Amino acid sequence: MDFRLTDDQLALRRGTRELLEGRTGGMPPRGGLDRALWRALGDAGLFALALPEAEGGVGLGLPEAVLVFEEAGRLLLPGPLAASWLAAGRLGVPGAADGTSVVTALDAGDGVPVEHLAAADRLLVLEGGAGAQARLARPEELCAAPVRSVDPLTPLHRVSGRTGAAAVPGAAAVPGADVALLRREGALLTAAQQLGSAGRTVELAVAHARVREQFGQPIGSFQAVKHLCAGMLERVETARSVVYAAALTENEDETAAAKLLADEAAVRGARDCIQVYGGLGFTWEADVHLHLKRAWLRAEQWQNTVTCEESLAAAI
Amino acid sequence: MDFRLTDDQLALRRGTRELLEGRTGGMPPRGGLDRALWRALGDAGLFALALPEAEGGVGLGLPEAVLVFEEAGRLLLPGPLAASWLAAGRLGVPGAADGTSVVTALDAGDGVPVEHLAAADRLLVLEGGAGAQARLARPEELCAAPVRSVDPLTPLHRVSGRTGAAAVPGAAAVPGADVALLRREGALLTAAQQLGSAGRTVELAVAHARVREQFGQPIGSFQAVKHLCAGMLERVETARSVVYAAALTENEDETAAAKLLADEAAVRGARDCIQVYGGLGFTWEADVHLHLKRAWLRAEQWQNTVTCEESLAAAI
Amino acid sequence: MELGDTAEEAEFRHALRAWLAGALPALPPAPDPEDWPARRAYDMEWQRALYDAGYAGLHWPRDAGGQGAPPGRHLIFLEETERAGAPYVGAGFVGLLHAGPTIAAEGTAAQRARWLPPILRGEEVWCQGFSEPDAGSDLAALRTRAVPDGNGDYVVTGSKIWTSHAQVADWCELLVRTDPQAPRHRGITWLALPMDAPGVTVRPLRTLAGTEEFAEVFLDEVRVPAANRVGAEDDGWRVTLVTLSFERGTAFAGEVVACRRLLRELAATARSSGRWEDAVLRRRLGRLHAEFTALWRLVQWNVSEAGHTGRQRCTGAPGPGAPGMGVPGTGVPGAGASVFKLRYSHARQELYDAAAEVLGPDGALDAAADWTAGRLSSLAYTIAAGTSQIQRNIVAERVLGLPKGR
Amino acid sequence: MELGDTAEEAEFRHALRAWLAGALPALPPAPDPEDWPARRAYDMEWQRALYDAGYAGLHWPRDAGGQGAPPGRHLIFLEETERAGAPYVGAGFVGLLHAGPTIAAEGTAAQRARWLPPILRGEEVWCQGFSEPDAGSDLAALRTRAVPDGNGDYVVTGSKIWTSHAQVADWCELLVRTDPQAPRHRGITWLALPMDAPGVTVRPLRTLAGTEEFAEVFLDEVRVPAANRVGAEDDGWRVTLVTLSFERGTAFAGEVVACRRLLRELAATARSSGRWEDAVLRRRLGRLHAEFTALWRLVQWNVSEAGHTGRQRCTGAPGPGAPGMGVPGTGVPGAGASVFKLRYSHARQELYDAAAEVLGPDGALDAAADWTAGRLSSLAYTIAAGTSQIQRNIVAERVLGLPKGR
Repeated sequence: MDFRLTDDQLALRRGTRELLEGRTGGMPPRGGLDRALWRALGDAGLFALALPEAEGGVGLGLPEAVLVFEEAGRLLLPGPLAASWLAAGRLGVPGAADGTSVVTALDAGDGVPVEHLAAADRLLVLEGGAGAQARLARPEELCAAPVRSVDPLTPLHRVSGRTGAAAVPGAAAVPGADVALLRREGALLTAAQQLGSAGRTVELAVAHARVREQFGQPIGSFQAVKHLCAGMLERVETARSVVYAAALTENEDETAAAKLLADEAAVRGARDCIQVYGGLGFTWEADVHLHLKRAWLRAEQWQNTVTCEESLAAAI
Repeated sequence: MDFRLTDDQLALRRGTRELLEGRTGGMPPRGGLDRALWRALGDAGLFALALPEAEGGVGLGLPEAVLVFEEAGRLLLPGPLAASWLAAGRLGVPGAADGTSVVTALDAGDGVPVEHLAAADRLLVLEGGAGAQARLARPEELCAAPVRSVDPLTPLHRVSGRTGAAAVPGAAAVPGADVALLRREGALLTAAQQLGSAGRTVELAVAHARVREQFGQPIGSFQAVKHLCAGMLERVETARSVVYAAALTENEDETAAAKLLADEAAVRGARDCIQVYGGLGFTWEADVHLHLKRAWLRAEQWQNTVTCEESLAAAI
Repeated sequence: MELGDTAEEAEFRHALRAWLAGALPALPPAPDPEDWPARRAYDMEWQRALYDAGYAGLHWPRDAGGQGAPPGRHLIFLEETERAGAPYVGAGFVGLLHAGPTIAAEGTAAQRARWLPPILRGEEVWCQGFSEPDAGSDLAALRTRAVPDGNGDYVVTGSKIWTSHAQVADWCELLVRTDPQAPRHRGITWLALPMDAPGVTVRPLRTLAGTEEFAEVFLDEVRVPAANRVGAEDDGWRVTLVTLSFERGTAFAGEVVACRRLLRELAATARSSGRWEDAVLRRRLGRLHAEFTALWRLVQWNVSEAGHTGRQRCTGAPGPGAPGMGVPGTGVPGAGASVFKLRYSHARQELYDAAAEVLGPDGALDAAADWTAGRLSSLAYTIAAGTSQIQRNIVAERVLGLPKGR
Repeated sequence: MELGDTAEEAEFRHALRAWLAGALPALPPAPDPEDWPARRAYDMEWQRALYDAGYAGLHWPRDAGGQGAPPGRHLIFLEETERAGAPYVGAGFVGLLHAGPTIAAEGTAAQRARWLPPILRGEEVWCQGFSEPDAGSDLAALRTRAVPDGNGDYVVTGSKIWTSHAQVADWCELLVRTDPQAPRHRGITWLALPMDAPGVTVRPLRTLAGTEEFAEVFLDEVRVPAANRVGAEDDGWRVTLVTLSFERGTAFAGEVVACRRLLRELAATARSSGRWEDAVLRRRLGRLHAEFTALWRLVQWNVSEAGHTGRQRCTGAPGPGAPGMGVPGTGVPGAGASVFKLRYSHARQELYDAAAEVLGPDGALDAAADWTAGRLSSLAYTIAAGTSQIQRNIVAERVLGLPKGR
């Protein structure tokens, strides 16, 4: 056992952060999905991390993907990252690996609207349980209507007419991976993004609490604010330990634990950050609300709280 | 509407507190059920508050009973007060009103051990729902074994052999009140005791926080401790409003709300008080643990959290 | 203790109910929420109707043009109007609940005559100019300067934030610093600022809900006549506390009634959608039912206390002297109201979080849904009008008597 | 990152498992929990067996008689002994986890030779004399006085509290004040007190669980030779921090493994009793499964970090300089361990609260039930070894770099 980031992993994290901060200025990209940035991610090999080098990949694994997704989550990078990563790797969807093709996903039956449907080139359809194969369709084959999304950086479509996968009858089965596996990896990568967002909200809250003065001193010198921030960090660090572990063990329960705790760290972190920001946190201009809204969305995608808790209970 | 204590009610509360503090020194009576005190309560008319004056009672009602029970809860007065009060009033059990007879209760099916069985003169047996009549038995008719009670001031017996009311087949039906009504009033009077205990733990925590010094100042000057105490008071005041209201409206939902919130105020109040006390709160000598243990017991008796939440949900 | 209506209360309730049954169908359709002039017109028309029917300023003193009714009457009004689906106070909020009561308590006869009748008749709208970008929870840190020009005017420069209805207000109850040398809580003065004065700029502020409920108000050498000062110069902090106490007291009472209705709607939705089968969610709703039942009783208790003693209930272990426990005899609610605000803010957020569970991702992620908008705006409740952290300080120090300091 | 065993670790685990399979059946029956001499004998016998088998002081340095194994080896030891149902460290706790490592790090060669081998061989029991009635969370407020008598002895007077195993201990790691004039954190000295010295009185302390796990230790002019001082005079605070860091670091690792087992027992009970059908309770258990899974990973992470850098992981936004983040290169865990302690204390209380729900009133109100005793003792976790409030201060100030003060 040596549960620390290796030098290569530290370098990957640093490189990813530099790439993303260089292209976004370190702020959540307010313009939504940026295809040029998407291709840059592809060029940097981030979608193909887990592919063998012979197939044009980097030959790394889920632990590295988790680090990359954590960085993406930190900046609230808009786009169906998890679905595109799965398409590039397990499913070998052409163009997904180099970022020329954006792939979004519909999970039949979970009732979550589809993100970035209009901007996507392919739609991954998940239906059934272990043993079932994923299917692939063109986005326009899905009968869906736009929703005014709570997350301003993530357009959403609600499936209309028939429910779930039945709404895209023409989708073609993709050999290579069953839906249970895809769901697990999708949940883990989503948890990693939540972790990144949660970590970022601690940074934001702490930075604000150090400089914002009330009653003649930085608000961070008041225990009430200190303890809010300490609670945020406690949730981040706890979630981090199990997100990283799930990437190593690829275990189903551990992934559910990772998703559950990362969702909570992200949602509660963003809420506490708004509280520390006070009135400023209630404005559109501050980024904090974007973290909360994305966290709400990601908490519903790829296994929500109820699903995680029930599957964890069943696994005891 | 005038939702304030009347002068008579204030006087009753004051008188009850003086009576109880005079006989206990203001501390939870460590000796358990005190029959002399019980008779003194009877002499003071506290069990017969709601009986018409013609029947030897005081002609008052549930609101007054709630004030008396709150005072009893404040001092953790040991004994089956609610059952004895019901026996004295609704059921007219001889000797209950003047405190010469101690009456305890068994609710068939809720699985809660019977309190003070060995010291009791009568056993009230509740079984069935609205419309069913309560029954009365001699305590020794119940086949039960002593439990090492978590509350050192409240001996408990667990029904052995047959479950619930079937364990006292010889109990005789008592005309006068159906079990649903008795259960509601029992829950309200128990909530009132929890409220008293919760109020007392705020007093204890605040008094301790004012004098205990750490880091060169009273711990009550630290926000973390202040906010614990503020939360305790918040729960007490919220519970109080609905406990008093339920005594006036005699409404079933409102009683469930009263029990739910008073239970929570008592249990969490005692726990927070232990936290404020620090190591001292972990000792047997400090009274705080007695509040927690009694609160755990009372929270199970006469409608527990699950029952309250479900009946409240059903009533929305 | 008595929760039922007295004969007078029953009569009042009956008459109000009858009047509402006639008045509401005559109302025009509700305006577009983004159309501020239309909202003002709608709210003022409703206030005028209340005035004409004798329901304006129920809890205001008679000598201020109000009905002088005990506060309990106001609660009946809130219950009945909510039950009937009547409009909210809307643009009349600051005038009727903050500025008006302050002027009634502290203003001169001339000031009362000038400002109070138009508030009651729905003719003039007030907004609040208290908070500043660097003076939020720490209101006394405000820096907007007012300098007497020697000719009977103050010259005011600074900026205010979180001002509701500023776009359509006639007047702003403005706190300014008149003596920058004085200790923080001194040297503050309360002025009535005409919003059309030269130098006043209003800029809408977009909230995280995407709406423009609030505005920033910039003041650039705005001249305010000294006759617009309520209370003495440099005494504005005391005057302000009167107003703030009103805000922390009964201001949310109507919302509690509304939350009870929302909870019933939510339960009905859950029952019809099948979400009711989820015991975790169902019991959570049951708990919210207890919560809002208790909060309504807490309002009634506080109002009963305030009506008779001018003090909020403060049991527990009040500290010696226990400052800030309300102003006896004035009907001004005190620190006990902080208990209510703490609890209610949290309960409201819980209600909207539960709603997201009931509606599922489809509804909870839809920004167009009322529930989503409500969920977003509920986030302000633990911040606005004193954060929950500040409220806990108030409860601990002023009600429980714990020592100041850390 | 690697969670699997290395070849060496796998071999160690395999050998340990085999040894446990042979050693455990040979153990005598567990003693009566109230019989302290019997408990001491039992714990020491087990320690001796570990010593003979080469498992004593796994994580101690080789030059202190330990195995010099990386901390990960200690985690494997905890996992395997827990899985096999082996005894806990018991009376050996302070010696093996506090006093021993302190002496190993700070003692002279003679002190190491005198005290360390008997700890490893299970011959001598240590207890801890840090806390005092008026110095709990604020340990540096301790007042027990030690005055040099000029003949090479200290004369010690004062009292200590919350001392485990004092009734059966040979030695006490004692903090005393040697310079009352110095600032609070200076003027403290670390002494090894022989418990049989004249003037030492031990009085058992009854906890809310009704047991006598702790004692008060009264010291009345007790003579302690200067040779028993570890570290320099007045330097005891620094020496103490080393020990405290150990306590906050890996001390709870074994308990996390035990909690995972308790959770499985609880789920099995709920499944067979029908309580499993209660979705609220079931999902609560599911959440606890996530919690203890994560806590175990957090232990592994902290131990991996500590083994290589001597620092606990501290991400988030570490402050400039970030004091207290562990002592690089020493294997001493730092403030990051506070995150673990905060979370674990709460999770343990949650586990026992859930157990009360599973067992129902019949079990939860029975003081004779192990679960009830565990629930009561869990209440100490958010208080002992630094309250949760103190831990949050540490996290906020030392890890996140928020300003000291309020």
